[in-house]
Amino acid sequence: MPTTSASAADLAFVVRTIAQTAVDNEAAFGDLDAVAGDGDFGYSLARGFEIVLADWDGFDQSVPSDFLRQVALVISKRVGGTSGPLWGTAFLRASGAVRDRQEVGAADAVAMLRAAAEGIKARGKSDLGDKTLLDALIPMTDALEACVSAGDGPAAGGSELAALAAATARKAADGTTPMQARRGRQSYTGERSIGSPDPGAVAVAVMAERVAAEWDPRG
Amino acid sequence: MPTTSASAADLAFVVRTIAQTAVDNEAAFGDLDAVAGDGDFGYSLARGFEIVLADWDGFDQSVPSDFLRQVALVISKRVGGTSGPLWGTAFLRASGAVRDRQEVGAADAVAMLRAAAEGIKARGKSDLGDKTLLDALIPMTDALEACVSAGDGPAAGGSELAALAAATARKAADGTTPMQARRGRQSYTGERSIGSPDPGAVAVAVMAERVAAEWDPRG
Amino acid sequence: MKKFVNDPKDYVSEMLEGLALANPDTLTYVPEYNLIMRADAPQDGKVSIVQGSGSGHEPAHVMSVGKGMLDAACPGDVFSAPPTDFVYETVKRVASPKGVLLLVNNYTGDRMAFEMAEELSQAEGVTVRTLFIDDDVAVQDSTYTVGRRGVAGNFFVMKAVGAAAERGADLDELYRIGENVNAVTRTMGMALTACTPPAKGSPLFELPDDSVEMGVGIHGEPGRKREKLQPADAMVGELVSAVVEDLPFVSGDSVALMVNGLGGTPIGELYLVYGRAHRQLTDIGIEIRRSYVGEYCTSLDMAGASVTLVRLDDEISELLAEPAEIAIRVF
Amino acid sequence: MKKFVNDPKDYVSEMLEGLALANPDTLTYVPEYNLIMRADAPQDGKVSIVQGSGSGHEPAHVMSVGKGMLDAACPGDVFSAPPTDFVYETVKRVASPKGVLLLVNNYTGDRMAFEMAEELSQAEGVTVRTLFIDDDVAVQDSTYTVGRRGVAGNFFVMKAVGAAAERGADLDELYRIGENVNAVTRTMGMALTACTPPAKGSPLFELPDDSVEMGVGIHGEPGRKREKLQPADAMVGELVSAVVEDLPFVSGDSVALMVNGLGGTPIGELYLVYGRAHRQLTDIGIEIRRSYVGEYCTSLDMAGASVTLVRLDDEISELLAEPAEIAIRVF
Ligand SMILES: Nc1ncnc2c1ncn2[C@@H]1O[C@H](COP(=O)(O)OP(=O)(O)O)[C@@H](O)[C@H]1O
Ligand SMILES: Nc1ncnc2c1ncn2[C@@H]1O[C@H](COP(=O)(O)OP(=O)(O)O)[C@@H](O)[C@H]1O
Ligand SMILES: [Mg+2]
Ligand SMILES: [Mg+2]
Ligand SMILES: [Mg+2]
Ligand SMILES: [Mg+2]
Repeated sequence: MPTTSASAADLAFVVRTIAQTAVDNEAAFGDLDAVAGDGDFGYSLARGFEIVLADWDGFDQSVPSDFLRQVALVISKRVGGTSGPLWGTAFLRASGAVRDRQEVGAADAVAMLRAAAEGIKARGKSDLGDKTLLDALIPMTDALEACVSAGDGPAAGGSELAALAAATARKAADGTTPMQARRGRQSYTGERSIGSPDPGAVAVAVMAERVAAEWDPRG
Repeated sequence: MPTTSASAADLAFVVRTIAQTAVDNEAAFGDLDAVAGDGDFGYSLARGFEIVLADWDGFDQSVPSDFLRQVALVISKRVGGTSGPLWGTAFLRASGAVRDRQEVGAADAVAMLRAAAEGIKARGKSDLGDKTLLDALIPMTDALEACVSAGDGPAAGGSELAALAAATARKAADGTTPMQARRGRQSYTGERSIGSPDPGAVAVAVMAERVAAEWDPRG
Repeated sequence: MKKFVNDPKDYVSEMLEGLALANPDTLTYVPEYNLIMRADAPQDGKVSIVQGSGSGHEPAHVMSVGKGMLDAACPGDVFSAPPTDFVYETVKRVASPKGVLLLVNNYTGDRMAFEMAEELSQAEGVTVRTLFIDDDVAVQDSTYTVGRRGVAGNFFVMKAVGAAAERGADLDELYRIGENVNAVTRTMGMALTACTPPAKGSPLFELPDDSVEMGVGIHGEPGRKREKLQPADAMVGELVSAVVEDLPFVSGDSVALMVNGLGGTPIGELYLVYGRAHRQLTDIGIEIRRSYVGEYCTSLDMAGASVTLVRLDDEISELLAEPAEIAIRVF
Repeated sequence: MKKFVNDPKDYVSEMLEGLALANPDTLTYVPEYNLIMRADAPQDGKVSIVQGSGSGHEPAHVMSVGKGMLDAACPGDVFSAPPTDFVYETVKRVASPKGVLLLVNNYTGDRMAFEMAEELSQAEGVTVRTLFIDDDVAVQDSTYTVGRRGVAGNFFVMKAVGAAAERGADLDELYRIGENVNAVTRTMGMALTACTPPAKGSPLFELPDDSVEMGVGIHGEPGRKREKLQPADAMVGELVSAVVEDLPFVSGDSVALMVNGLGGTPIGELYLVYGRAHRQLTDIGIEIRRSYVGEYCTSLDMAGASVTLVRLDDEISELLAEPAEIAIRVF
């Protein structure tokens, strides 16, 4: 029976799934970026997250905050493009959000995501509506927060929360298609960025969907 | 009723037809040269002969030898590649072959063609069988010579001779297809020059065919 | 994809290795950070100058390291800003008592990586300033975007501050000079064909046989508009007009004119473009005092060209005329 | 065809006009004869050096005119030897009391045009010698052919005789030096794509997406064989081996190594090729003393590269190291 308390194992599973998704979708994410960007988004993410996977056994996973900081460091060191600073910052801020916690729960998950989004905003001088990954990340975080603070009992389990996150992120990512980019390389194309979804937002959705799909089968 | 005596008008007609054929076939001759050469044969010939056509009214055509020398000069000055020196030499030698003649006849035509072929041989250090324009020019000259010296009466008229030249040149040009080039740029390709006809030989055939086709309609 | 490439992931490192092997006396290569630096850097009496950006724009910037130009370049992967760490490690290695000037083309990823590295370096006591270059007139500046892009005009900034640094100018003076050059430099480019990043393996965008991309970015970003292929005179005319009107350059101005190849266009065509641009400018009373024809900032194998104008004053003219010794040489 | 071109017939003259406009102080252009010459040629105390060939190989040879290299270049149309007349008029204009050296790549058309021009010039009392260059190992010499072709290795002949001429060497001495350099210079190239002559408007030959032409000529002539596209290491390995085995170059030799781009291959790839070639040579004990990476002798927009080796002795090394001032510059 599911529980609302996400363990350190859940955190590791989520991070590992994000990393695996980035590696598996290198070509697909790259193609998305080629529509109005420069096609390297998939490559950049994959190069960083494949090192996260390779270094996996070397990470000290005993403290959630330390674990996330180590991942952030790998990304900052190895990922170039816009994604390096943005995703590195996201993981670093998530680490900060759970600094003193030995165990992380659903409320902590919301806090980590919120901190990550705020970090990206600050680093990228961007906000909701600029047609970036924030347009998937923020709605997803909002939905989780609403659910977690409303049903503050065992109403929603990890599996249900993951499914909610996935559905919200996908809808939000699809919603970036009619937007005009105002940040990132895509913004140079002006109105021609309209008509295709933002690669970063799609990546968030695909990662959330995979987390949801594999939450239970983990067994 | 045809006569074996080719007039200065016939000479002018032949030269003009050669020039017009070169200009009209720029693309076709270039494509032939692109198979195993560098594709510029049509361009080179056309650039020279279009000036021959443009300068036409300025040529002094009263003496055959002088007329041919003026054409040779235009070609030497304006045609590059291998074709400039070869075709320039050909016209210059043809001019030399009729130095003292005011009128030119069938025997003179043979002499001019023979002189042209010998000039090309000397300039190009080439001979029959090397897969060059000589492989059309020499058989054609041979056939004309045989016909002119055999029927030393009015048996063969200009029209018949032109038809003979055309048929011989075409057959000979087709016959270059299985040859391996031993001179010119094509020779660098070794065995890969086998299987396509020599552009220079084909050009000779096309020119001869056009002369034959337009000999009578001139009226 | 038809390229000289092994594993596409090794494309940048194998290129840098070749560059280092070809210049053993003058360049040092640090593979961990894609770092190409002058063998004699840092020098106590000279500000160190660093440029970084994505790879794929060669000879910018790795082949512009040498006396009179850059002290170091730290490229990222193809078309990707270098990781922050690469920049930070580079700054550490070329830190001079007179300081370090970072030259950065104005792209979000590059800005963030360099700003983060600048903060880290300053925290360790290195004097660093960062100058952003944004010469591309294809992109109209607006509050909704991150501003104009930096393209081939960066060459002139590099050259001018590089020359001034050799003369001993201090960091603030170099910053002033660099900003000054950037302020009078304008560029626009166009693509005849798309480029193919090695890791992608196919063209970055579709450009039909009869179309060109006017105002294309050096990462294949779409430009001002897609239009029909035209004779050279018409296309060059559009490029030159866009550049002239932007600053604007006016009758009486003295300029440097650069025709830059984007990678797949042979130099014969570039000289043809140069001739047309030159005539168009002199026709409107602009005097060309220095000319540059060749490849300075490319976009992999993209066929196309960009036109850059720099309005010259005495100071800029003098600095551009100074010698420089970089990897690109023809004899 | 996607090119910067107006009427294809004007391609060469518009390119030459651009070249002249970009170098007003140093070059003179005579449009009637496609002639690009040093503004200060001829000089009484110096043999004049002339190179001619078809166009489409830029920077060879029109952009190699200048102090320390050529006194004049007289190109023909794209891939066509210049008319005899162009060569003759060029020789007349640069005739020096010390004589004129003609450098000619070994092609039938070029040989004939230059031999005819040499005869004409000598008849008018000019001292002329003609040197043929034939460094391409792709073509095996045989009595049935006109011998090997001249390709990118011509750069080293130009550079060496150009430097010696500046020192005042006489015509026979220059001829000796040129022959000597040619004798120890070997090149082979390969095409990844075909080139498109402006006047033809379409690729000169068909090269499927998965195939390369090994040993291609600089006019797109077919090479030794057509083979499958492979990783760079394998293709570079073949080029280097063919060149090494031909002279042969052996362990202990000191060489200059040139990686020459054929027009459509960006310099980043050329450095990658250089790195692999460098390693392969040092692995077999060949020491690389001078390196050259870039475009020296192209084939319009063909993607591909050639590798040239020159076996160095003291005389050649010294001459190659001399300065030269030609149109191609990066600053
Ligand atoms: N300023 C920004 N703030 C937030 N996200 C951004 C910003 N700029 C770009 N992004 C995100 O990064 C993605 C592109 O990443 P990447 O391809 O690595 O960048 P680039 O190639 O432009 O340097 C975009 O799809 C967008 O989601
Ligand atoms: N040495 C030679 N002798 C006679 N004809 C030759 C010789 N070399 C080439 N040709 C002829 O010239 C034609 C090619 O002409 P062209 O394309 O102008 O030469 P290239 O481009 O090789 O300089 C060949 O098809 C052949 O008929
Ligand atoms: Mg991108
Ligand atoms: Mg030809
Ligand atoms: Mg990028
Ligand atoms: Mg030719």
